[in-house]
Amino acid sequence: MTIPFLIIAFVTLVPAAVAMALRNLIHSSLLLIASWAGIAAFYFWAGAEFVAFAQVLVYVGAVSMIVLFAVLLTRHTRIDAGLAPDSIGRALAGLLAGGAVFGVLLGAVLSTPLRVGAKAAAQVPVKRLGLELMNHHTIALLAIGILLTVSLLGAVVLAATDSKGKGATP
Amino acid sequence: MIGATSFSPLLLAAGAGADSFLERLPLVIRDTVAGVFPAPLQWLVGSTLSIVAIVAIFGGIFAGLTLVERKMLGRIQNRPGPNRTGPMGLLQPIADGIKALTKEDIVPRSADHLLHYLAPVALLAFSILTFAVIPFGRNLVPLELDAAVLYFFAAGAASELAIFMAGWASRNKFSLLAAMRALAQLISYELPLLLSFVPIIMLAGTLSMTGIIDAQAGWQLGFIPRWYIFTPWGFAAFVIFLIAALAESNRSPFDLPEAESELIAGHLTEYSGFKYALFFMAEYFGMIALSGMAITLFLGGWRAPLPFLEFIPSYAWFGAKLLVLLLFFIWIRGTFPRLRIDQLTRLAWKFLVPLALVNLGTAAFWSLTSGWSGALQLVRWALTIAMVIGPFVLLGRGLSGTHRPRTYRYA
Amino acid sequence: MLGSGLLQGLKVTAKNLVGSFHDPERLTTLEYPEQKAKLPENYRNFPFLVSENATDPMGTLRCVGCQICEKECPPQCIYIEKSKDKKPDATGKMQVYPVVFDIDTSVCMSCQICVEVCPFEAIKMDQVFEIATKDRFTALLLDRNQLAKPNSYYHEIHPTEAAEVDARLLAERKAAEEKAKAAATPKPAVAPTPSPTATAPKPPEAPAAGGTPAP
Amino acid sequence: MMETLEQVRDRLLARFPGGEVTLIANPGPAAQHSLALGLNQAAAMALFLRDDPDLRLDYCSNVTGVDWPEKEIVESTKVTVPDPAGGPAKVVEQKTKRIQPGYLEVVYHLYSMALKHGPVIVRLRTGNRHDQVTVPSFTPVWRSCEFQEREVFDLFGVKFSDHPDLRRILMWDEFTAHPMRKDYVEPDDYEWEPTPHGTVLEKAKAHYPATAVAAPTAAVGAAHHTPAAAAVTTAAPVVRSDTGLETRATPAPKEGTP
Amino acid sequence: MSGVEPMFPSPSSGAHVNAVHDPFHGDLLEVSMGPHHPSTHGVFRMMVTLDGETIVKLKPVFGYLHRNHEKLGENTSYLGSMPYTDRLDYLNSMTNNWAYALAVEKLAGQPVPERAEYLRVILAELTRLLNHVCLAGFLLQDTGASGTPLMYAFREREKILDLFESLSGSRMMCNYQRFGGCRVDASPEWLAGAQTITNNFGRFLDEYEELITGNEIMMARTQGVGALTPELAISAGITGPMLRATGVNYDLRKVDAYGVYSRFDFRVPLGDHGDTYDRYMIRILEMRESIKILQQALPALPAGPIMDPKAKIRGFRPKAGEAYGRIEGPKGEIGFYLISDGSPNPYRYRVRPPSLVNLTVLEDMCLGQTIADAVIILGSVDIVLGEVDR
Repeated sequence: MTIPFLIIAFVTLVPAAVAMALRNLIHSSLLLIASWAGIAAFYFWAGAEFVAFAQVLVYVGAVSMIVLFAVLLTRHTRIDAGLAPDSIGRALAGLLAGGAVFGVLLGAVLSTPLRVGAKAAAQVPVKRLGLELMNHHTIALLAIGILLTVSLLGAVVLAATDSKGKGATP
Repeated sequence: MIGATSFSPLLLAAGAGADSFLERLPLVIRDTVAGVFPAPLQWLVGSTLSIVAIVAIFGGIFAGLTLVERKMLGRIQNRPGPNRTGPMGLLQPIADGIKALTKEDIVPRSADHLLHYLAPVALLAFSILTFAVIPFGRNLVPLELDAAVLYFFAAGAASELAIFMAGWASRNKFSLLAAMRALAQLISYELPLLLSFVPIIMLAGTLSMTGIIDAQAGWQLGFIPRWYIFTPWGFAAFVIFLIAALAESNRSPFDLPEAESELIAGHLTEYSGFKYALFFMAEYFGMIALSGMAITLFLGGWRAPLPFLEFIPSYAWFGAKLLVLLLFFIWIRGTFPRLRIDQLTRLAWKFLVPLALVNLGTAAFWSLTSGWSGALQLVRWALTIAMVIGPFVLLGRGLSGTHRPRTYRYA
Repeated sequence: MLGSGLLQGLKVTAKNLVGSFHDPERLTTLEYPEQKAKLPENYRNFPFLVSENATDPMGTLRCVGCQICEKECPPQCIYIEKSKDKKPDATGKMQVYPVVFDIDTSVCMSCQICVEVCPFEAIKMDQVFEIATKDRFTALLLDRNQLAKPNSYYHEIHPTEAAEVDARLLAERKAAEEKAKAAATPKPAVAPTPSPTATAPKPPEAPAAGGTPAP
Repeated sequence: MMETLEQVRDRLLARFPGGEVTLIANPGPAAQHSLALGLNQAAAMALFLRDDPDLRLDYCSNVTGVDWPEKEIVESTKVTVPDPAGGPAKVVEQKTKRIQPGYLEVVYHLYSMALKHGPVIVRLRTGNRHDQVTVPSFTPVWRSCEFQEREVFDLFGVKFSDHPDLRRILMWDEFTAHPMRKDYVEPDDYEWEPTPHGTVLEKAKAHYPATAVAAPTAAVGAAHHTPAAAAVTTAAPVVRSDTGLETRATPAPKEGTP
Repeated sequence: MSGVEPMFPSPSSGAHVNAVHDPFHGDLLEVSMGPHHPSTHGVFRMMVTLDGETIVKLKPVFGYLHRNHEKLGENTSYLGSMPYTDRLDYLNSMTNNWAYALAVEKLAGQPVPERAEYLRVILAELTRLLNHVCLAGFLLQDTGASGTPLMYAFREREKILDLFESLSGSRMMCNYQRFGGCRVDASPEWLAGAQTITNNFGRFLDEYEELITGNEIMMARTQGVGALTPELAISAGITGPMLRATGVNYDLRKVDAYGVYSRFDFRVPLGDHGDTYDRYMIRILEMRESIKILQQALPALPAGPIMDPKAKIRGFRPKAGEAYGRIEGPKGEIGFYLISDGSPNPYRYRVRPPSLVNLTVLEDMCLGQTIADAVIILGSVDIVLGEVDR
């Protein structure tokens, strides 16, 4: 367990936790984006540069925008909804659910044979990555491609009908 | 500037003037400085030396650029430009710097103080990060990354976040409008920017910068350099890249976020003093980085345009090309009015993105027919040019629609 | 073709950029403190009082305190107080003179109506424009001494206009002299000689008696 | 080209028997005579003037407010008085004083862009100058009257019925008086300028209590004035000291501004 | 009062709406553009209610520069008001002076000598060049060209202002016309200077059109923006280039043929769409027509007195009566309505401001456009606040 790994784990987990506690939605979404950057740092540390750059480009670049827009479009940027009084029953239910999820994760982690202490993964040049994708995983790649284009076209159609639907100006 | 970890000897043998003293100067400096420190620290010292060099040199270029811009805009507008501070106005950047430092930094009471403070810092950080991969000279590659081009755009993509933070934190109607415009503009121009250099990756076969520059080595017919800009699809991709670069760095026809005539200063309305100077610096750094990228991808990086000019050191060529591109940016700023936000996004989605996609096809055709020779060579060129001009004219007519200079009757 | 208009625009700005280095037409800035603009002769700024000569400005003021300019001035920025006694003016005729003649330059809009309505050519428009001061009240209220400037100065700034004015004043003084001589000579001869019909001079006329204006 | 004003008046009277249209002569050399319309049918008459095929006055160029206050007219009429003693009848000057009632007047200059002919000037007169000040608005007939009628309302106080948006246009909304009326008295505490005539000085001195003038507060450093100019302006800076500015009575904000 | 059904109701009357939640649009954002805003051509304020970027309601608010010019006119003599007319539309002092002089001459029946009439036409056309060049520069500044077209326009404007300075003594506050003629005669050198400037102006216009008129961005930003129908323009009393851009042929120089305009042949350009591009192009074409008039008037300037000998400078008391004189100013019809009661001061002194009346339809043109268009539409209306607020 080297020190950089600990730092990266800290950078990823703490913003996520603080994000949940904050009242201001904008602050919490920015902290969420910070934790995504933490995940990218983790990929970097693991030597997978390509995935790290992809993570930064996709998540910190684009998905963050979607999160912020979603927050802006829902009018309350500060959580001002009154919290229900905390009762024992609701606390118990929360603990139970959290414990169950933790159990399942712990089981999966322990059962997989991790070769702890293996030497660092070899530097995989992007060209080999590309060949690997196009030969063995072409079907998966094309499926994702089609899925993304369909969603893009869907968005465009929705936006188009929305503007037409506005109809008479006031 | 020479912290290249995996220093491949291949680079050395490439150019004829490769071993001239000036070429190896950066390496000599690095070795002498690193030599002073014990072995494990040498890599660290090399990196900090290159970081310090980048920030110093490009900080100086930023200062000089502000003066060159004001002087060139002045000359375009029939006036001399700043010439009161210093002999030819040369001390103007220093004067601006001092003014920015001494100006009071006003933060509106209702502003979101944390975000208001973080926005310029984040924007400048991301725009400086992009300088890590640009090859400034044969031996001046700060960081040798395999997926360098992807790293460049990953670092650039986060600047939208900073502009949104600036707009939102200022709690000012104009800033909010500007933040919305900035997001729309940056996101819709990210696509043509990326799509325009995909054909180059396809032909060069690699994502690393030095690989792309090597692919552009050599000369055709003795004196035309084998740069990508001299291929029809390359020229089209270069034009799309420049337009998208203008939009990404909020420069002239696309400076909607801080449109003076409508939104006063857009998302910069509530900034003053040094934070405003930081925004200014971040915009210029972004512009320099994007021009550096354009040079590497299309103009053969630090390669000399003519064989007998090889003796001039490579970083001098990079500087010359950078200067030409920056002057072109300033020239455009002095000439064109601003686009409206819906025309801007229509230009991106209905004109640049389809053109870039068609350009992919043209580049594919170009690489498949690379085997043709003799008479077929002309056919190949003619076909490629047709595949570039055709969609341009068709989409162009769709875009400009009814806008045509009109004739007037007289009573 | 889509981009042709934009390229034309770039061509024009390039022509101006290159032109500004060799064509004076395309670099029109005048760097003020070093290069001063040559003021046209008709240029007018704040008014000044004309005195016959520079040695004794207060003594030889042309102004006779008739207060026409005070009444006609649109923003009412002139303030005159007449003297009780009289003193001989340039032509020897006993005339009242202004004890206090203030112009409030913070109110005056240099519209030169006072010059137009003054029958004695006593007030003219100056060409001094570097008159910024720090004091907001008294420095802007110019009094008689600050306003008086000699006729020679008037010739300097408005040469052709000054020449005309002097010619006209000279003609009037000569006409008034003949009238005075004609009125003086017939006294001994009782028979009324027809007094020479001088051309109808401007209403309050000062008969000229010597004192040719200093050139 | 265009029929004379008399013909227009006769056609108007024929068309609107109930309305009154009188011709007002213009004694000056410009000879631009005008028509005074009765208020009850004014809007309908204006519509007629705009839509009539011969006139087609489709362009209302200018809307002006004029204030005619009460005027004491002294008429001297020559009356022949028979001499009671049977002597020759003497002609004697008799001065009869008559108070002409004041009224506010709105003058419209109408032109025709279609037929390109000259001004037909229409006048509307209010009952008096204080309570009967309502006049039918011509904005529904010509859109160009919208801002100009608001200005007449703002500066003269003529209320226009049927005007879509009758608010003050030049003065701020809380301003109560009508500045262009002849009997308007300007408040004497507006920004005070040291004009040399001091007419404003006396008015300002009368406004401030005598004590402020006697003890010159040193706010503006009144001491070092040259004696020559002092006579006129000594009091000026004293009164004009910063405290002077503060006492400027800003118009009291009314509760519940609309 | 019979409620007359308005042919052109003003779009959304009543005071400005504050930001309300509109069920269909969501939150409406009310932005106050002005009175301190970089592109409102002076102290002018637009209360704009926005749905996103499109304008839902726009209320112009002005009066910040109100000096009650008309009350001043009533307390000063006829001659005393002449320098104040320079301050009405402070870009075109010569045409303001001429309009006032024309009205007073009509009031008093004062003849004007030939040479003065020709001088007035020359100076009015030079002022028209000034004003249209200014507009072309400011309009481009509003669309975002960072100062370049404005500097070219001002380079030409300075030459004409130097002409005015050498003639009347002041660049912009000329105070040059008098009742019955002009104040200073034009010297031969001055006429030669005017001739060279007029000849070179055509070349500048060609270069300016090459930079702007074919520019795709400019066409995209202004064509179809702020369109105005001819019927609404006539009913709203719009005059000047803004009216002719909608296609209505109404130019006072042809209709009233005041002064000696009937002796020159010039044409009146008319537009078809009445949008911002047409208003810009009409002004450029009118500049070319003004050059044609100047080239005919300058050589034909007759000799003779410039002031009617019987005209009195002081103690000018026109007989009782009233008169309305109007001329075709660069911004539209500027008129003076004077009522005199025989005293040296006018009883009622009214200015008909083209800028104020042209503003009536600002809201009609801006509804449905974006906030960036509102700036250009206001620029193309070409208002000067000195004249709007008086």
